[in-house]
Amino acid sequence: MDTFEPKIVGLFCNWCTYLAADLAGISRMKYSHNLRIVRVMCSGRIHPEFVLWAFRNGADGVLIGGCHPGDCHYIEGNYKNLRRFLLLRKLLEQVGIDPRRVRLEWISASEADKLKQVVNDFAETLRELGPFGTELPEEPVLDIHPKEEAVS
Amino acid sequence: MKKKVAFYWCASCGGCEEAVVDLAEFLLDALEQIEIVFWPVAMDFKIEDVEQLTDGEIFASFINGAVLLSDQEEVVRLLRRKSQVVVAFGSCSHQGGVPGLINTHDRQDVFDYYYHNGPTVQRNGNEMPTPTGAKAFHVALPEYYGKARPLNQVIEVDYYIPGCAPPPNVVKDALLQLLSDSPPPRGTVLAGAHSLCSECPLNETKPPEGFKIKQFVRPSQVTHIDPDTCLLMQGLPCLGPVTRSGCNALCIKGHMPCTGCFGPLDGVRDFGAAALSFLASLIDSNDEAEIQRIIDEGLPDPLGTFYMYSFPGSLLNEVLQKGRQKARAWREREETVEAQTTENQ
Amino acid sequence: MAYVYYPGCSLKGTGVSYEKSLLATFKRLNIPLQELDDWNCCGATSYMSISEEQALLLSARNLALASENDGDIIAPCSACYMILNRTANILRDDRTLRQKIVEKLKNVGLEHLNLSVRVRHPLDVLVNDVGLDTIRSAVVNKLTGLRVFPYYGCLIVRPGNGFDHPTYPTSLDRLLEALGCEVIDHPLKTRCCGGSLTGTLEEVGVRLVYILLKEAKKRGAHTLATLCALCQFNLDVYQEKAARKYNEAFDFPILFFTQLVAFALGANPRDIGLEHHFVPAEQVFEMVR
Amino acid sequence: MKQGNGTVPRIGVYVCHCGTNIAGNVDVKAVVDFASKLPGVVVAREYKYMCSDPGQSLIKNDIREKNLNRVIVASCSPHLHEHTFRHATLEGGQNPYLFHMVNIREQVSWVTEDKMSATEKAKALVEAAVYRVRYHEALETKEVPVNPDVLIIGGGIAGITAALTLANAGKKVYLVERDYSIGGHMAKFDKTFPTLDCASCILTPKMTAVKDHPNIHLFTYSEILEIDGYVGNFTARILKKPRYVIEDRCIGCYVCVEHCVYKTPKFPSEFDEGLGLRKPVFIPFPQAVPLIAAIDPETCIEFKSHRCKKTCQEACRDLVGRDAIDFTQREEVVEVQVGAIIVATGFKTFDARRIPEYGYGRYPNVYTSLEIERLVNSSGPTGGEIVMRDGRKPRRVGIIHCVGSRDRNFNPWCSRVCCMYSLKLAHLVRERTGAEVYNFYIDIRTPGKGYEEFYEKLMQEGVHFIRGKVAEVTDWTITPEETGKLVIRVEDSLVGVVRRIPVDMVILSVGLEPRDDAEEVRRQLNISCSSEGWFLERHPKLAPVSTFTDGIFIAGACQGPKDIPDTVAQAGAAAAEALALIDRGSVELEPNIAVIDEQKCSGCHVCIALCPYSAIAFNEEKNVAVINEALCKGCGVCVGTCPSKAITQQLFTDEELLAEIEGVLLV
Repeated sequence: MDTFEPKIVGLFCNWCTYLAADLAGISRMKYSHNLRIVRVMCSGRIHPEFVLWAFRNGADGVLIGGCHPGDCHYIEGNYKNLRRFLLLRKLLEQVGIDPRRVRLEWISASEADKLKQVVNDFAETLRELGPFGTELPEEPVLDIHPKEEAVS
Repeated sequence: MKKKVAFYWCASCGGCEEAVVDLAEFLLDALEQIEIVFWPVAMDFKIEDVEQLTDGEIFASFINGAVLLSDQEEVVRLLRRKSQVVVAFGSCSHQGGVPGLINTHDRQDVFDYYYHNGPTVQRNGNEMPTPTGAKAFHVALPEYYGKARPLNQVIEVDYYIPGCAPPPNVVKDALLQLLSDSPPPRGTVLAGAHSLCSECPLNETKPPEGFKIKQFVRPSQVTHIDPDTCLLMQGLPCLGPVTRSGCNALCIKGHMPCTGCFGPLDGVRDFGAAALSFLASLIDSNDEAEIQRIIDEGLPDPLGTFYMYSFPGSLLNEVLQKGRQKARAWREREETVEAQTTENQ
Repeated sequence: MAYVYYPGCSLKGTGVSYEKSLLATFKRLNIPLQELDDWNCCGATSYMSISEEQALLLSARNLALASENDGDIIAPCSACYMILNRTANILRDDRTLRQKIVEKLKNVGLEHLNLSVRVRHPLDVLVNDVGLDTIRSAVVNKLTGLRVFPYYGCLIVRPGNGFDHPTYPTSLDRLLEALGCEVIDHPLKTRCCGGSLTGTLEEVGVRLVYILLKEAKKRGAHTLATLCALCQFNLDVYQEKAARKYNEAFDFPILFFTQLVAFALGANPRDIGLEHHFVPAEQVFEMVR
Repeated sequence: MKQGNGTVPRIGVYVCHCGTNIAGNVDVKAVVDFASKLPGVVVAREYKYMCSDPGQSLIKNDIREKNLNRVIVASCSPHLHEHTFRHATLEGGQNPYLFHMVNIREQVSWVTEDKMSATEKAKALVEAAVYRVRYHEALETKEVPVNPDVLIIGGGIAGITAALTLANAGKKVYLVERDYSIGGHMAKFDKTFPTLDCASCILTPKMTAVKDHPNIHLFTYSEILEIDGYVGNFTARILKKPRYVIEDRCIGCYVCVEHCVYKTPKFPSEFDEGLGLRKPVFIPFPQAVPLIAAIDPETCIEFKSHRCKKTCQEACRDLVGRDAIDFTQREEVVEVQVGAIIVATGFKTFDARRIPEYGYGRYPNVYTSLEIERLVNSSGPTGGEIVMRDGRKPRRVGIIHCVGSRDRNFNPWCSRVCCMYSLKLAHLVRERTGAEVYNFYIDIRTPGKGYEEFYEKLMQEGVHFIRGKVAEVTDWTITPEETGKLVIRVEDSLVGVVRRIPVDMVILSVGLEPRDDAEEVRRQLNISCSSEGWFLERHPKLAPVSTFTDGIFIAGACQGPKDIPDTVAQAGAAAAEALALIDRGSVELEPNIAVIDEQKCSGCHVCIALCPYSAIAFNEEKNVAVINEALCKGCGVCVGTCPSKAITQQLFTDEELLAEIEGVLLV
């Protein structure tokens, strides 16, 4: 049986975590291929909708990367992200999604090592969790008629 | 000639019917221009009467409630065929509404609670309604889908009148717009274009330099609400900033925070996510433990707070649906592989 | 805080004065020290090189026994201290090996293996848990004027065990200072005492004994304080051979640090095992009095 | 797929091989084939080096010939070449912001184990870009004027060089030095390797030039409190600490020092590494710039008891007529506006106490190399005579290399200067004392002009070289010839024996480390550090003095260990970069700012308090929030918060990001 390979969307801030990912490359570190990075200027830009949208479109995990507390390039965008992240995680947990599928990490531009370790670890966690939705209770497929096309 | 109009209710509380009655004298005036051809809650028309109309003969059907049962689906499809214009009336029809929250529960759990475990239920064995019903009477119960759907997930919808229930002024304006010579473009939500703050009398009490929130409280937890200060600034999780205006801040005037029944503004993909994002961002703390505490104490039920009216049509619901599909597909694939392996052995 | 005492074979044998003085010390400090019930060999000696897994199992049995109690393990013998720590470290890191060991322990009725239990040396506990201030204020017989050569040996501050610097430790120096001793600073604190060689390559072993004794004497020490049963035995018993070989008289008492602590805290000199020494040790305490 | 922004996208996709950097681990052809079939893609090409001229021409020609209105290049990090390709897009005749870059080198080919996964990942990222660019719009950049003044932090040889270069070009420079005098570490040295010219002779004229230059405003005994603003327009708040001597009255005549109630110097001199003594009122060294006295409140009686006779003050007033001493002086905060900042904060030396087996701090005759620099210095505490703390002249001296460097217990890096300065000190010690000098080294590294020749010369001079990492320095002696000496125990790895070398004096060649407050400086300036704590350059080869924050440059050893020639070269480079920025007169700001659609804004006030730059104000009249474009730095916090979705961030709109997320998940 082939093993499950998760898809991870990385929402990384331009100044810290994205640079850490660049540094990992420059240092030729090898890490799990499951991560796909989308760059934002600051983790404070990240709207909870982005996370939902990622899951909606097939992500198995979302990794948000920002600057360490106190280190934000934009003073405290990372804290704003933290506030949203904590509330979003609570919501996801409430609807039955395993909270380990969203992860927030502070990774500075020099912490390529940490990036590598976090990505590998996250991929491993997600492999154990299985595809997104595995943790949701299975429900009978209902025979609901598809929507009718417009009359006019 | 008078324009033919129909009213129908699906899974709803009846408040939307009341909203029509609340039009009072205006309803009488309107009857100069319209003729009601179907209104089960108030008038004695039968389905057959509607079926006899030609397609498109009805000018407009106003349908409230979420679609939860098979008969509701049949009727709304029929009305769609017979109507030029279908208006989703009220929050349930617009976004799924409060009944939509059952979508977060398993169908069986809902039945168990409703027929057996609910605190107000007297247990009488294991009676459960079944779609086939009691054969002797040749009556069949409609099928319960287990999931509530907003109207636009069942049929094409031309307009939306939001609100739980829509206040008379909103209904009245909507009717006038629809009857006018230049009706608004299809798909329009017939209410304000900005968020509730734009018409809230307390908006001007916000300081020009903005504000943050140190703790959230629920209305039931506070003994005193200052009627002259923005409720959000007082820590009440008022969803006014993210909710469409039109109600003239009715709840706020009653000292209750907005719970978002008018739904999101155009361009907002997920009401709950937008509400969550702005409320969380306003938390006045940078300390992880403290933020967590503020959330746990003040917003213990994010789903109920942010998706009270909008869950079935939300991106969040879509996420869950897609997740289940994905997990199911993976399980099936694994089973097939396993079966093949066994076969090969 | 309560501690579980793991004596190991030495403290019941050649190092019995270590046990006596250790127990006396903790008694004077009112710290309960409960001997681990049904303990077995720590797994040192040659087990490790014959069958690593069996050696680890032997060692882990002690950890499993201690897991039933609360509190850190105190292992005074340097070899026990190192082997027990090493076992816990190996099992923490190697999941497969850990599972095997846990299975086997279950077979002998030990359900519970708590690898977060800490294995401590009494020096670490006295300096870092009890604290030098407490000890200083508990001193009854101040050891003023006693010139002590502190000697740590090769095992207890090895890199990774971590309560002191691996090449230039100072815990014992500070503890002895708190007792009022005059502590001699020297560069041989962790140099080999020859203990593992006197039995096999006696010539080399005796030379190493000589180096330490000579340096201690040269620097004007009255005694040498050790932390390890083997060091004490080796430096005490082979002193005569070293003296003969290098033609230099020593008569240099080798003490366990706990004997100095216990005495300073007011223990009766008769209760700290002085009678077990080859080179008479009573002279040290007479000097103080 | 969602609909785009209205225009029908005609997309060109260019996948770079980057030699074998990408092509070695990504099947570039497969990515191109894949891209060519994606909706909206008109042309997809591969090329060996997209950043080369012919590579860029591909883009330009295709824009013209195939009417492209979107350009995607999949190559290295946007931090490296985004600007290059935006420029190519512009030259091709399209708005540069219709370009998007995909990072398949740093984030794909270099970090992925197998080629198949790497190729899949590259495809996903390319598809995401194809989805994203359809929402791209032509954007206008805003130009802001650049303040022509420059702030330089650190007055060592790097800061001095950069300051003089800029000042000579006619720019106003604020040079901030934490210590009482500029000069840094170099001012403490006697000679410099390999030419052995006297450090003072080459440094002092430069220090004086700084003081006398009309374009340089010098702040000594001052620190940076806060840096605000952005490229071209920084505001720095400088804390001037009180030296209790009024700067423009003091003439550096030493009369106050002579008349201090302490008749003889009593306190360890910081400048002399504690080997010499000073009084509470002192001038750090005779060539100090500015040559101004200072009072140390820690040791001055007046500050401790308020009962001093204050003879220094009296002497200054009555004998010199300057009345420069002011015991009530307070700290002062000065604010300056600059367009560029050069950080030249230097290094600190490794604390030798961290290796107790080398005995520093326990054996008085164990010295650090910096202490020896003072001992051999003719203006040092012994007037250049090499005597030990016990007054004896050493007859045998051991120099231990790599102390704290190339050691995984401490610092893994090579400090680059220790071999050469050890050789220099070996030469000076041998020359002055005739002592036998032993160098204990792991490897001798002398890559520099004239360096290897210097090493050769030393070997001929009869200096001993023993290859081996020293185990310990000990006073445990065995033989009579060791008695009274320190013994260096080392495995001579060329001979394969353990040796004991008795010496009188040990010199520890301590390595270079980032300063303790490098982290704090990094935060103030919003730049990055490597994990070791050195300031991080924008590119290790191509942008060695730039940082990731535009307008802030780094020079000298704060970026990594460096010798004087390299430091001076780098300082010149930093000054040139700053000049290039200033002389352009203006900078284009990234158009990634937030924009409010007034039509959509509900006036809910939510965004206002969240803006870290207070760039959002409320317009009562219109009942809408308004963003001050000049203040917005483009973090997007307000965008992620706006409940009405009335705020968008250019280059990072919701549509663009959601499309990118959708696209990245398709493969």
